[in-house]
Amino acid sequence: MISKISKIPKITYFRIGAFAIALLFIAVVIWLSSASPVQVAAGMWNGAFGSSDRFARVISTLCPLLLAACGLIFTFTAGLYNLGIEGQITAGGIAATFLLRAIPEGFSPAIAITLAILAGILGGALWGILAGFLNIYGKVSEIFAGLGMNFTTQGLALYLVFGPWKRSGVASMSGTEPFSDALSLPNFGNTEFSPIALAIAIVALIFTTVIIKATYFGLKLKAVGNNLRAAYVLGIPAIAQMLSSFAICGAFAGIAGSLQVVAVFHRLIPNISSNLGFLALLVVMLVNYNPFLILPIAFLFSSLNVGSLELPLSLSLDSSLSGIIQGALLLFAILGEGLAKLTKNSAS
Amino acid sequence: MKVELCHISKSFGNVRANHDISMTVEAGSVYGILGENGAGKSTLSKILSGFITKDSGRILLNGTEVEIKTPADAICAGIGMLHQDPLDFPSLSVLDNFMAGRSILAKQQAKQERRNPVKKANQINRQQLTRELQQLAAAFGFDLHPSDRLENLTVGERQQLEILRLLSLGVQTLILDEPTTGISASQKTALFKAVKQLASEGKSIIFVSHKLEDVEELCDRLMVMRQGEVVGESEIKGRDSAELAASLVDMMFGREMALPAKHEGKLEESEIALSIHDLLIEGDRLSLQLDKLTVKSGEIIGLAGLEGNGQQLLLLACAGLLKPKTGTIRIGDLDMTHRPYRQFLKAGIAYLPADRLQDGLIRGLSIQEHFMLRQASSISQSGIFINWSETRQVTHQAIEKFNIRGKPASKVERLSGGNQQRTQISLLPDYLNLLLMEQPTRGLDIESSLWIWKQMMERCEKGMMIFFISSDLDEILQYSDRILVFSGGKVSQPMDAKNLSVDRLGQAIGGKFE
Amino acid sequence: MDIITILATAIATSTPLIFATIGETITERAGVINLSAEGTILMSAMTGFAVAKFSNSLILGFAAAALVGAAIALIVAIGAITLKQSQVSIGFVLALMCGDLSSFLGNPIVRVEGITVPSFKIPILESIPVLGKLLFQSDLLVYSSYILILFSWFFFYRTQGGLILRTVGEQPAAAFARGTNVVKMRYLYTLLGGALMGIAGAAFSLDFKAGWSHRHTAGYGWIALAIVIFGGWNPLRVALGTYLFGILQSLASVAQSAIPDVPTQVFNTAPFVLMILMLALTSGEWLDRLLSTLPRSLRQGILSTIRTTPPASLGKVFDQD
Amino acid sequence: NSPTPTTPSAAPSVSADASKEFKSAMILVGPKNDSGWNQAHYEATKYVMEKQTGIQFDYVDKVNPGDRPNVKASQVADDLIAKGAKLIIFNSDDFKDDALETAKKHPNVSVIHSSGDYAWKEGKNFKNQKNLGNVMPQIEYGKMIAGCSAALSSELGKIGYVGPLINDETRRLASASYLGAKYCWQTYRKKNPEDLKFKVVWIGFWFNIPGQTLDPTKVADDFYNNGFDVVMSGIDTPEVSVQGKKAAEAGKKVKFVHYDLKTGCNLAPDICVGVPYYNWGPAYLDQIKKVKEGKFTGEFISAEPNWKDLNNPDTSAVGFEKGKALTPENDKILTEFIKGLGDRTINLYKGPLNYQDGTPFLKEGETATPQQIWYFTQLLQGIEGATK
Ligand SMILES: Nc1ncnc2c1ncn2[C@@H]1O[C@H](COP(=O)(O)OP(=O)(O)OP(=O)(O)O)[C@@H](O)[C@H]1O
Ligand SMILES: Nc1ncnc2c1ncn2[C@@H]1O[C@H](COP(=O)(O)OP(=O)(O)OP(=O)(O)O)[C@@H](O)[C@H]1O
Ligand SMILES: [Mg+2]
Ligand SMILES: [Mg+2]
Repeated sequence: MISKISKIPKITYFRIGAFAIALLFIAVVIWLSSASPVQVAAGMWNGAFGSSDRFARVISTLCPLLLAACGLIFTFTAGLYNLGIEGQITAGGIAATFLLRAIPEGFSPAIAITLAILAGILGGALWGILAGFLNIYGKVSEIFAGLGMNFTTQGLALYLVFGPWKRSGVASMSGTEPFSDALSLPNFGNTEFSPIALAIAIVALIFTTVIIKATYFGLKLKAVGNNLRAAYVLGIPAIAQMLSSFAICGAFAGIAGSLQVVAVFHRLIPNISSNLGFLALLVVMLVNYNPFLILPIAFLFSSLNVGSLELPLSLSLDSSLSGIIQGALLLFAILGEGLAKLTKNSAS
Repeated sequence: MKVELCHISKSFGNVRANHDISMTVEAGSVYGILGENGAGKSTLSKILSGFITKDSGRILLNGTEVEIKTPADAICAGIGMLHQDPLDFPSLSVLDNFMAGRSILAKQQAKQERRNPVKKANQINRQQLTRELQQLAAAFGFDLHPSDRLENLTVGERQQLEILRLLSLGVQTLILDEPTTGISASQKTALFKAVKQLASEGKSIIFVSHKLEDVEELCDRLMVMRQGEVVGESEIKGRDSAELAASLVDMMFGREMALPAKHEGKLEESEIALSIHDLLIEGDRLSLQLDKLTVKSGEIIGLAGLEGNGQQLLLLACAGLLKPKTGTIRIGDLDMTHRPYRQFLKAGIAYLPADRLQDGLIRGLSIQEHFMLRQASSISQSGIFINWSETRQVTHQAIEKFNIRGKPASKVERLSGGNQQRTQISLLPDYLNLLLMEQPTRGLDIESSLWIWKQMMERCEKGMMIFFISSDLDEILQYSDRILVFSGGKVSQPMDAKNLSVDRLGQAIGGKFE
Repeated sequence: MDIITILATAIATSTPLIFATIGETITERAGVINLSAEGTILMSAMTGFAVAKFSNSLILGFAAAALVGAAIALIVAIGAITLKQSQVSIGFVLALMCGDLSSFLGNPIVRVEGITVPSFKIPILESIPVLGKLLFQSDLLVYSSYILILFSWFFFYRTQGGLILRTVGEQPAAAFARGTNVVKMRYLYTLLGGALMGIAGAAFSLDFKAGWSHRHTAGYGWIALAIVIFGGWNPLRVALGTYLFGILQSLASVAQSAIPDVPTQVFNTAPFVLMILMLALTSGEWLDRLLSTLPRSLRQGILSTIRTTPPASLGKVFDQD
Repeated sequence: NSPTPTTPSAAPSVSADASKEFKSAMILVGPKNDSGWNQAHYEATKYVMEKQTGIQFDYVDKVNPGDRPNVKASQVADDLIAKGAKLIIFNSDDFKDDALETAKKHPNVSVIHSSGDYAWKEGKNFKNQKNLGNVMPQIEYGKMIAGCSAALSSELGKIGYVGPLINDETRRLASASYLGAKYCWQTYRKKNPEDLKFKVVWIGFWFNIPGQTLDPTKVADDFYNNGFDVVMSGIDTPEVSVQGKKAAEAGKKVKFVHYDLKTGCNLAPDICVGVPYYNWGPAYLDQIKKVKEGKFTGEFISAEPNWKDLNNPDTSAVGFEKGKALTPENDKILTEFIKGLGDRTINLYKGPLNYQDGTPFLKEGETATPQQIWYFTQLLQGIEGATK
């Protein structure tokens, strides 16, 4: 019996412990706002899975989240902390909107939407490459370059929504003139679930997993991320690898942005990225850059996001609780990991 | 101040850096510590200066035992150390560097003397310190300007500043860890003058070096270390220079390694395959100048010298990893000088770094993944997807052939140093024109070393050239056809290995090659 | 609107950010990036306001905010210094999580009345012709921010403690060799920076925004991080950058009637574009190439004034055994 | 999946006899306690529930992309409808697409969009959606009174106006304020309209969204510090009053006119000139009754003030609450002005009036039609500030 237990790696205990402490922390926070954790859990469950409408919404949030997370897998594998993902999503959304606005009326919607997504890819990838250039040639840390570019992109979106692309007579946060119904991705029944968007996201996830796990490209990326110098000495074109990881991440983010336009909002709104990029960063850090775990965690996070809307509805609580849960899970996971390493080192 | 170290031991994991070391330094004397790379000299010095904590042993100052746990303790006890690699703040000014750490010491001292620590710390004043620095510099004939930024100074000047700083702290014991490695001849003269002056004032100096002539010139007594242990101790005054040098070389490098079979190449008729002209390479600390070198195919060139004297610069330049300032490097008819690194790889040049996990192998990747990477970066890369079965097979073969203790899935950082080196070697491309190796057999047992050299020599028979750096003189003498000796960025004429003795080579490395 | 008034408003309203940017500068100078600024400011703004309101004491409010800031910084310090995890990850998570926490816990005190820092004109100084109006007609918090700027500059470059702080972020190993307890110093300055960031939060909710609402100060934390880089980790330059940001914001409303074609929101982004350009210009090799035609002495002068280098060990783990 | 939601048993706002109650719900763009627009709406829900038993009036607040990224008002409406709501009220101009979408998606549910014009047959954007109605009180008259009170109270003749975003509605309100101010400046204070400075700064949205709008705190500060001694709020949140209070405490002689909420003066009563406010309760109650009786037809309701008793909570859709900073003599004058507006002896929408760029809005003697008032394409001449 004892020998059996000792076979479980020590780190597992730390992970379980971290998870338990995170739950405890969340319970305390809920209790501080004089609510019952059980009610909150039930409410959120109901909020996410209580009706087909809501479940559809979980899926429709899941799609861009998956795409952004897939993109981030590439940059994290290359050892880069792409905080600019929000901006890359926005850039994709702007590019897609640009294309849909430019397309003449009466154009085949299927082709128009396809082109819009392609434009999103292009826009996001360009934005990613720009961050890469700043990082590699400008020596600006990708963290701050990304952060700065997020705000800049936000400014661009605002400029467009309030300036050249504003609705006649109106200029508001509600965005540009909505596109005609034909120009949106078909939904499943009367819900917000777009099977095509989901298909794209799943394909992206499979693509990412295959590239990272089974191709020379993915391996080279990992080599660059783990030891830039040695990878270079071994003959791997390190700069090209880094730039392409930025470009791929941007491209995925761009798809996410264009889906936000063609499948969710049907227009450009200033906050088109909707914090999904940051959320994806949390997802990817929590799964420790392992593509196989992205789907369940992204699903959990998207359920939390959607489910939390029930809190103000039925419990008069603020829906920001979902962010607290997501953050706490990751924070304690990181601290637990560190503690595990520390005890291991001091033991040896 | 009389310094006594008694039975000091220190291990890093499996490495026994210091083992049961005892020594005594009389007040007013200069005590030399000699030893090959990795002998444990710096470790001993750092223990005395509180930078690392000893595992066991005692330290006595003027006969009383002291507890030295941190650098602050050491400075309070009057011990200061000039580190081997400059340990200062390049982005700060000379004056700031001079001042840094002073208040901590003041507080510590005040605590010991039970005075108000804040008052003492506040007594430090910029003008006053500027004056003190200038006076000290003048007294030793150093030319230092308080407002200069440190990064604009030479290594020698930085050392001078550090010494002045330590002296102004009232240090009675001064440890100098290889202070002569990166400095000019005139700076060395100034340094020696200062050291002698300090000794005459009654301070004790510990002088760590590899250089025989420096030790001879400066020290009153010395000890020689090898592999963490003391292998000899000797008085210097009054001994014959040549006889002393011979015995020291003998102690430093040891002779117990069995000599493997000598290389028997027929080099006379092969054509010149590598030529270097008017090369000037600028490194961080020193620049290397090499007027002319031609190498025939199949030839093995040993680069001898103590670490940090320019060997690595030449190696990196030949590998394409460092752009020379001037000069040309040609492989056959191909002028490689300004080509990108990948072209060097294509031209059949490979580099085998000494720091395996830093420059050669990738932490977090398995042996098999390294073979996949080799596959990916080779010119004949086949397809996008990883060919698992093929690479597994290749990896298995390599593990068997190179006798690597590990599985294909073992992460390289889990391998022992020797097996990491075997992995590095096993990853070399099959066909090479020039192989550049740093410390090729460091950490390997004799049998594996022989085996590796056998492999290398077979390759040389087919025309591959080798440049290699080794701190093991026997290895250099044994396998080189010709030897270049490096000292302070200068390179000796190529010496024929056949006509060279260990003694002669040792002396050349000590700087006596003209 | 006259320039002096605009500048005066900009300077006064930049005060909370001054506390945040100087705080972050101190932390980063010690070699630690506290990326949690955004969450820290929100959380401490909320707590500071709540405590001040219910205790009816401004001092307690500010103290509570400083405490919250230091507590969040403590998590960063434990994670980054002791547990040796990525500073960026921990800071980023905290930035997001504490923001949400402030919304969630602060729900009951949204837009309720509370107390604010009373205005206070400095008797003699206020009547100095231009300067008086520019600097000395606000409140004690604003004046203490001036003192903070000057003091931190003095501390950095004129005291032993400041020298130690800089050496710890520059070359911790060398600092250690000179007797500094690097780990202790890093903890100290991370907590101090966090506390100042907390005061920044309270400065919003107890003075400049006089109250609390959801995401009331959102964005300012990220801006603070950007300004620290823009200011090259030098308190005076950082303060200048902070004021520049404030002025840009004021100009946005002026520009609305002056150049009506540019949506005013675009001005909100200007500081970031500036920051990126500044960074790219000063850290890349472009500047060298640009200036390569100038004579050497001139070039050196320009480079040393424009170029900023981060503390050499910023974000790196130090192993002190 | 089952389309009927399972409500957690102990949820507080869903009462036990939920089935008997008529359920309506409101979607608020900002926080319910913003001391402004949203609070006025939120209080209307309480008014309705007080006046009429058997009505459950739910709400969801902060439905905007800053506070709830990736949440659309139409989604929230779907949720509320799934919980049984028979009437959905969208309270912001920004929700016009969501209101229409919801009305189309749920033909059996009545939808009211407060401030839009989709139900206005004579309007420009009529959508002919039977279950979608509009409610909008004629706040322009409240704004005229507010403008007048500001002009009466301003010693320097410098009035600042913190505007939200720029559209027909906000131009209408800013212009109405200016018309009131100009009239009273000229008529009662006997001064030259040229000497009246009336400046608008738009923050970009109805309330502050950091990083996306101008910070109203700062805009208000700028006004107070630059000699504007009366500042009018046109946004949902109380920055103008909060900053005014601070400026007054610092010794500046400043006053402000609030907006939206009857109790709006409370944050800084001593310097409050007054507040034009919405009284949504009666109109909503009326509509709810119609829905219950099946008589909801999706009208465009331009709810009027009760000129006889302007502050009557049950009959007047628009009111003006006078503040402490209104002097007794100004109070008298203002009362006279209100009377004039009520009996139509004062009609400020009467030519000649020019737009800001000099093109005529109303010719000599011409009176504005409801359409002209509703679709205000520019600010009026005399107002300083961006018009587009
Ligand atoms: N911090 C450390 N961690 C692990 N091993 C170490 C550490 N410092 C030194 N060693 C090992 O201890 C041994 C002695 O090193 P030390 O630096 O004392 O040698 P040295 O005599 O100064 O050599 P050199 O002449 O190259 O400076 C070496 O094998 C070295 O690799
Ligand atoms: N890639 C490089 N770029 C710039 N300078 C270098 C590079 N590699 C080495 N140097 C510098 O050149 C000097 C001489 O290097 P050398 O060839 O003697 O290396 P080494 O003997 O292996 O020394 P080390 O102990 O630093 O590894 C060293 O001071 C080193 O800092
Ligand atoms: Mg050494
Ligand atoms: Mg070396």
